[in-house]
Amino acid sequence: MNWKNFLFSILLILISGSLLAGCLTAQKSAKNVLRYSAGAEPQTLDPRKSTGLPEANIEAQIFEGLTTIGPNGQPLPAVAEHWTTSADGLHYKFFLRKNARWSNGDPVTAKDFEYAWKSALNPRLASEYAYQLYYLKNGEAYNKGLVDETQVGAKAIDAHTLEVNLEQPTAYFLSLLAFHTYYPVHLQTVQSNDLWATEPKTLIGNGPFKITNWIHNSKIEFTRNDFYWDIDKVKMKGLEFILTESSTAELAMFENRQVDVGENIPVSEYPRLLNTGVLKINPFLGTYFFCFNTTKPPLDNPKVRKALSLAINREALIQHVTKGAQKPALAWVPYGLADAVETADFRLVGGNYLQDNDIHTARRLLAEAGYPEGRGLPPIALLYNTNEMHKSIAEAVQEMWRKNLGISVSLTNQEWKVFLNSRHKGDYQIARHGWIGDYADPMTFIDMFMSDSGNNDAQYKNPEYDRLVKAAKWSSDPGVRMQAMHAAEQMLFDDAILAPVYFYTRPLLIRPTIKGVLHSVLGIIYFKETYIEQ
Amino acid sequence: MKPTPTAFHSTPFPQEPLSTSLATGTSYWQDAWRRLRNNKLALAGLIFILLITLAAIAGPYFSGYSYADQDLPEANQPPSSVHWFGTDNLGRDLLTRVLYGARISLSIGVAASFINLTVGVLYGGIAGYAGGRIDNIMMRIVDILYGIPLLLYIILLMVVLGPGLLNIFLALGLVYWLGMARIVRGQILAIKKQEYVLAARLTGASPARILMRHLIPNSIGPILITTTLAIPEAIFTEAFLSFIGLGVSAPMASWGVLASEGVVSLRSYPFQLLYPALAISITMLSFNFLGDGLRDSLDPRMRK
Amino acid sequence: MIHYLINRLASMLLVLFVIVTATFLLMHAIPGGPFTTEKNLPEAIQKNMEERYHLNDPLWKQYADYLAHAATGDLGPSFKYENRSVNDLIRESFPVSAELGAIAIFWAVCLGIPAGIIAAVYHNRWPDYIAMFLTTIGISVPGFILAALLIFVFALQLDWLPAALWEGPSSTVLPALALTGLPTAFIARLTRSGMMEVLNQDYIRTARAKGLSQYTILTRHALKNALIPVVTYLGPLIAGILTGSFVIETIFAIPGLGRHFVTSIYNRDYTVILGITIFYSALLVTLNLLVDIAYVLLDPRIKLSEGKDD
Amino acid sequence: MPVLLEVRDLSVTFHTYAGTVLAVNNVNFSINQGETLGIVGESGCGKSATAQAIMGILPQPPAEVINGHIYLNTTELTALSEKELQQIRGKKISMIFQDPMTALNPVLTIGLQIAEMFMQHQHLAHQDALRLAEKALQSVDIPAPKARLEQYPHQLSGGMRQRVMIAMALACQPQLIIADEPTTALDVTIQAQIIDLLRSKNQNSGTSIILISHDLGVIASLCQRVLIMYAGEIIESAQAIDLYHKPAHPYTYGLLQSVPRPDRKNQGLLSIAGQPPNLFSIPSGCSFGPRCPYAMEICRQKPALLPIGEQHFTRCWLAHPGSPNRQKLLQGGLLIK
Repeated sequence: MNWKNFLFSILLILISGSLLAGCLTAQKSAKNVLRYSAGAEPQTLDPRKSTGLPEANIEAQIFEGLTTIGPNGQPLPAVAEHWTTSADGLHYKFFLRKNARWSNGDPVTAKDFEYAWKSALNPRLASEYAYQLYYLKNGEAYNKGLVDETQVGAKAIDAHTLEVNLEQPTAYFLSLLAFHTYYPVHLQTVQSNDLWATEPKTLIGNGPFKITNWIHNSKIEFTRNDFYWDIDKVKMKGLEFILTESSTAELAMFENRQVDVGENIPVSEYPRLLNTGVLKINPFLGTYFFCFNTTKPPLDNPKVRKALSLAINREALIQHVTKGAQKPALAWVPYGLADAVETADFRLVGGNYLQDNDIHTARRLLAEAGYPEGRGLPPIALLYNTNEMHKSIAEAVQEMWRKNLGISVSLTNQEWKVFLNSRHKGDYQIARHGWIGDYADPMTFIDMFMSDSGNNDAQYKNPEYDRLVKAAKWSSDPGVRMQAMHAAEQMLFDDAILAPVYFYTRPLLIRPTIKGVLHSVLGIIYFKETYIEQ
Repeated sequence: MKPTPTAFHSTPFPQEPLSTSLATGTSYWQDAWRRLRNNKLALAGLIFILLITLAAIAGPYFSGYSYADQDLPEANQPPSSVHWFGTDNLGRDLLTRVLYGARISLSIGVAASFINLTVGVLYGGIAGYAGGRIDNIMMRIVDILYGIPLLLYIILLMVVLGPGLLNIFLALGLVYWLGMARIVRGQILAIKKQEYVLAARLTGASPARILMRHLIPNSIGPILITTTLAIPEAIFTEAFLSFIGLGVSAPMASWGVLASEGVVSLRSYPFQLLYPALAISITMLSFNFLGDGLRDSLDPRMRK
Repeated sequence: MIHYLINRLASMLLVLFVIVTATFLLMHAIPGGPFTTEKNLPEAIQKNMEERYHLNDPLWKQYADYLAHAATGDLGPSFKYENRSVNDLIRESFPVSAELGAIAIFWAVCLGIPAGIIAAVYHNRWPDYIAMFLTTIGISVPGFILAALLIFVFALQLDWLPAALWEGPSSTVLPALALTGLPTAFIARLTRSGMMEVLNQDYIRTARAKGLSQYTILTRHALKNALIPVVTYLGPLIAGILTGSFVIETIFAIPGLGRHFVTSIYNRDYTVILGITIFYSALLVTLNLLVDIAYVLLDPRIKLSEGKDD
Repeated sequence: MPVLLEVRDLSVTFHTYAGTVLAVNNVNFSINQGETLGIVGESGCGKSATAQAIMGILPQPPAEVINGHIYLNTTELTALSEKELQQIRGKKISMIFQDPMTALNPVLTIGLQIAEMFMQHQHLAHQDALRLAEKALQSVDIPAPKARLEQYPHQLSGGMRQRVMIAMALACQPQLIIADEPTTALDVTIQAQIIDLLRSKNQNSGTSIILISHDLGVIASLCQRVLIMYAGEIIESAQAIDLYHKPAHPYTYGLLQSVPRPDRKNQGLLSIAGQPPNLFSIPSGCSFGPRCPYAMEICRQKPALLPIGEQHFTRCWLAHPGSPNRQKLLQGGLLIK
């Protein structure tokens, strides 16, 4: 017995063995199965309760609403074959396709929709996104426990006809219907099994794919749903969603051919990836901005706020720091939303409210505010949540303000939830902010700064603004709505409560051979018609 | 050879001059220093640490840039004669940033070793020497501090204190001595039953004296190793604390922060990781070699 | 000894209780709750959710309810992961972290102890320098950089191993290597230091005078004495490494406990935070007890249950 | 009696940070089978280094055997490899150390530490070796030997530990035992027991013994022949009886004077003036010269080892044929005033 040799050989075997095994079994994408890096582990796959984008992306493969979002962001018929709208915009009737099936073969009925919506509003389900259904007549009241569920404005007239009544005319209701909170659920399963959304077996959907395996925090495997009504268009045999939050891991897996599609990669790698043609930049309905706390001196002075906003060089920031082909934001509502005339873009109609890098005016305003060349300005701190990108932007802007206005602003970073807490409570002076639209209408941006809005972190109180927004909300006339919203937006910039920086884009890392991926302006990815070019 | 008779005359035999080195009775410290000097790796480590300290103090004044000076069009430039270490993603001179980072990271390293050497050694020493019930209670407190999630403390500290270098020291001070305490306590349990300790106790030496003069010096090996290994850990914990918001405010950056920023762009701009990582690694190697050298030269048992 | 063990077990329960209490208070003291989101929720919804998760109960009641539940071994449902229990979460992710950790510790012990012995035997000669240099690199290059470099070289350049994910034995190699650097260095240095002290002891000279072979001297006479600091270090190390490293698990997209734990704190997923803390702490105090017992086995002179002889 | 061990021209240096030290300087001696030889000297005189050189267990580095040959019977130990030496150590030559506390491994049982000898040299299995270990303990008069096997060194008294050491040394019936200050750490009654034990082993099994001590009294009670070492050299060698009655070297005389004796109660203890030599700067002539009350002009030259009687040599100019004091030495040594 010689222990020395014995140990040594064990060690050798171990190391060489695992290396060798590594060479042989390094897993690459299987044939006709697409691997997509899907972000964090989903918190739930119950479409009535989920909130995040990673969840929405998974649900978009296994569920389908009455409508779906087309390539240009417009609502297209999905489970609903066609529909009728009343003149006042309050009543809808949806006619479901007869061949829409659940993944277990059951037909998708109007009852499934009715049940899904009403149970999502049920206070006992305590869905975080129930407010997405507040557009339904008495939706909010039921969620607050004020009325019973029969009062809610959704009713299955027969198996394939759904009648919907709204609280108020909602121009963008049809695009809302593509949102996951409006997906149907399989009534029998959901009613009888609280845990249905945690198990692939009971996770019955009506989308192009179905889940066959879910390894928590690791991956979710899908196969084609052969009962799907539009199965002919579905080309992929299966999908694999890899669950990781790490951008470096995602990129490494892409380059190692462990994933084929991804969205979350380090910004510093953008130029190289754009050069090699694997990175595409898609529009995304969101605005990156700095929010001013209008109650904290010296930011209670609109001139100071405006000066700060004007002294940002957005072009330079995008070119050198964010690098994602973003558009400089010189207004609040991003591009890509229809104006009164459907073909016109709200942003193009509204135009810019600022000039980029207008140092001259900025200096003048600062002097007018009583702080010439920044002299005598009380200390200002810029708050951001910890993230490489936010940090770089904050550092760059800090330097611009220093160089252009002679102001020294200090930077503070906080962990995400601490940061949210500070920002919600108004415990900051300037805070980094980003707002992503929930639905394809300017209102998703405009109503944020109403005095009683839960998201009015700027602590902005302007009755005139509230009046304009309410007018837009209560009208079903596109002309009136849009005009009111343009006026409201103008007001935001007169008061300079925020310094917009850029309109978001969404990078998509994708092998050039992969075609037919639909990346919606709301950030949701659809693999329904995806195929791999040979 | 035939000696002459006069050779046998009695004579006072002159004492030859003794060579000075040993005769003067070299002190413990002189002896330790001599041994250290003879350990080439340790000496190299010491010299490097002195150099980098000097560079951290004086370097930024000579680099010609400030750590915050941006030049966006010059972003991500590889090393050149203008920017020796290249530039970062905002066009800042990386050399200057590494030199400034040294100030933060080295002071954190020093703070961490100080905490280890004082709180950790004393706590572990007392627990190990006292033994029995006191040991049990003291070590259970260590278990408790180990068990409570560090991240929670740090977030709370961040909320209460805000960012700043001193707050990092505080955060480190709360937990950075736990490992040392356990190791010292283990060592002391092992050596306190040895004869020389019993002898010291019989001569009436106070417990404090026994601890300081006998037990701790005889645990010097693990103590120094734990200390030198705690330094890099502290430096990277700082990067993590910065992430939570407890660290130094941007645009000032420590080595840990520079390295974690660099690692993200490893594929496109490897030099942005290379220099901070080299600075850290060489410094750590130096600390470790110095630690080993100190261990060899300070350990009373290694003296012959 | 039995008496001592009973005492220790009782104090372990007390330790767990204090840890749970402190963690509970800390986690409620920090800003943000499980349902703090970027888009502020309407009040009605906030209320519905708080009701569902009993967050509107007074804190003491939440605490008492939790303890009552936890005492039965049920760590409760996750706040964030719908309909999943903390027990399930640990059951799924701990084996992954433990497997990875066990591989890393195995390597650290197999590499660290021999390296330390070689370095001590050839003190201040080339084998010493080389062994110490190699193991020091393990600590000088922090885990996340080491991981990035390993991925770069072995996954991207050489394409020998997967860059990430937890799919079969090949995917364990890189994360285990990245994880093993630090403990290897620590173990090697502690072993070297301990061995050097021991090799100067008289009983080693005795062993040589007895005609024992170098190998017997090192393994039988020297190693056991030299291992006390190593064993001390192994206790918390094993607990820490088995329960997973957030950094490594994130970089390699491994579904381990470490990732869950840190994520749960960022999410303020209260039950998960507490559950994993209890699990980790129980593991830790148990291992520390084993370490203390190992002291007695390694060195018969050490007595843990003393108290009267002083 | 045939010669058992012969040491020829042995020189050992130690390399230290402060320089190189000549610890053993050209030492020659031999020991016969069954003989008991004492080596006496102050600490640092090179006696332990000589013993360790014989065993081949000098710590190398810092020590280095720069010259010399050592023969056991006809085997030249200095020419053997480490592996071959391991066959000699413990089996043919054993060693007993000064401090039985530190010389025994504190974390291994007594039983294992003795049994190891049988496992190593007789290739016995663990259980068989333990049975022999029990016998070995019995042979050194340790009570309840079976129970001792399971005990650890710290559970034994100092005397018991030294008996264990002796049991270990005798385990394989070596031809030679080197006892390096075996009694220094023990109290007087135990000392006597240990010496008795060694003597009985010498007489019963004919084992040769080299006893190293700074204590002439201990040497006198056991040894037939004595070497006196000073500053790395042998300065006197003689039959024990001659040495005590006719010390021929002033240093030996000094040593004898410093032994407390009941018949000289009133004189107090005499000690040798001056410091032991600094090994870094050994005087070029007689190394004892600076401390010697008899120093002469010629002592600035190195004295050779000169015969002064049967088997009696001294490294002193006083013994030189040209010295006026030689006759005095021949008659009664320096004891004659």
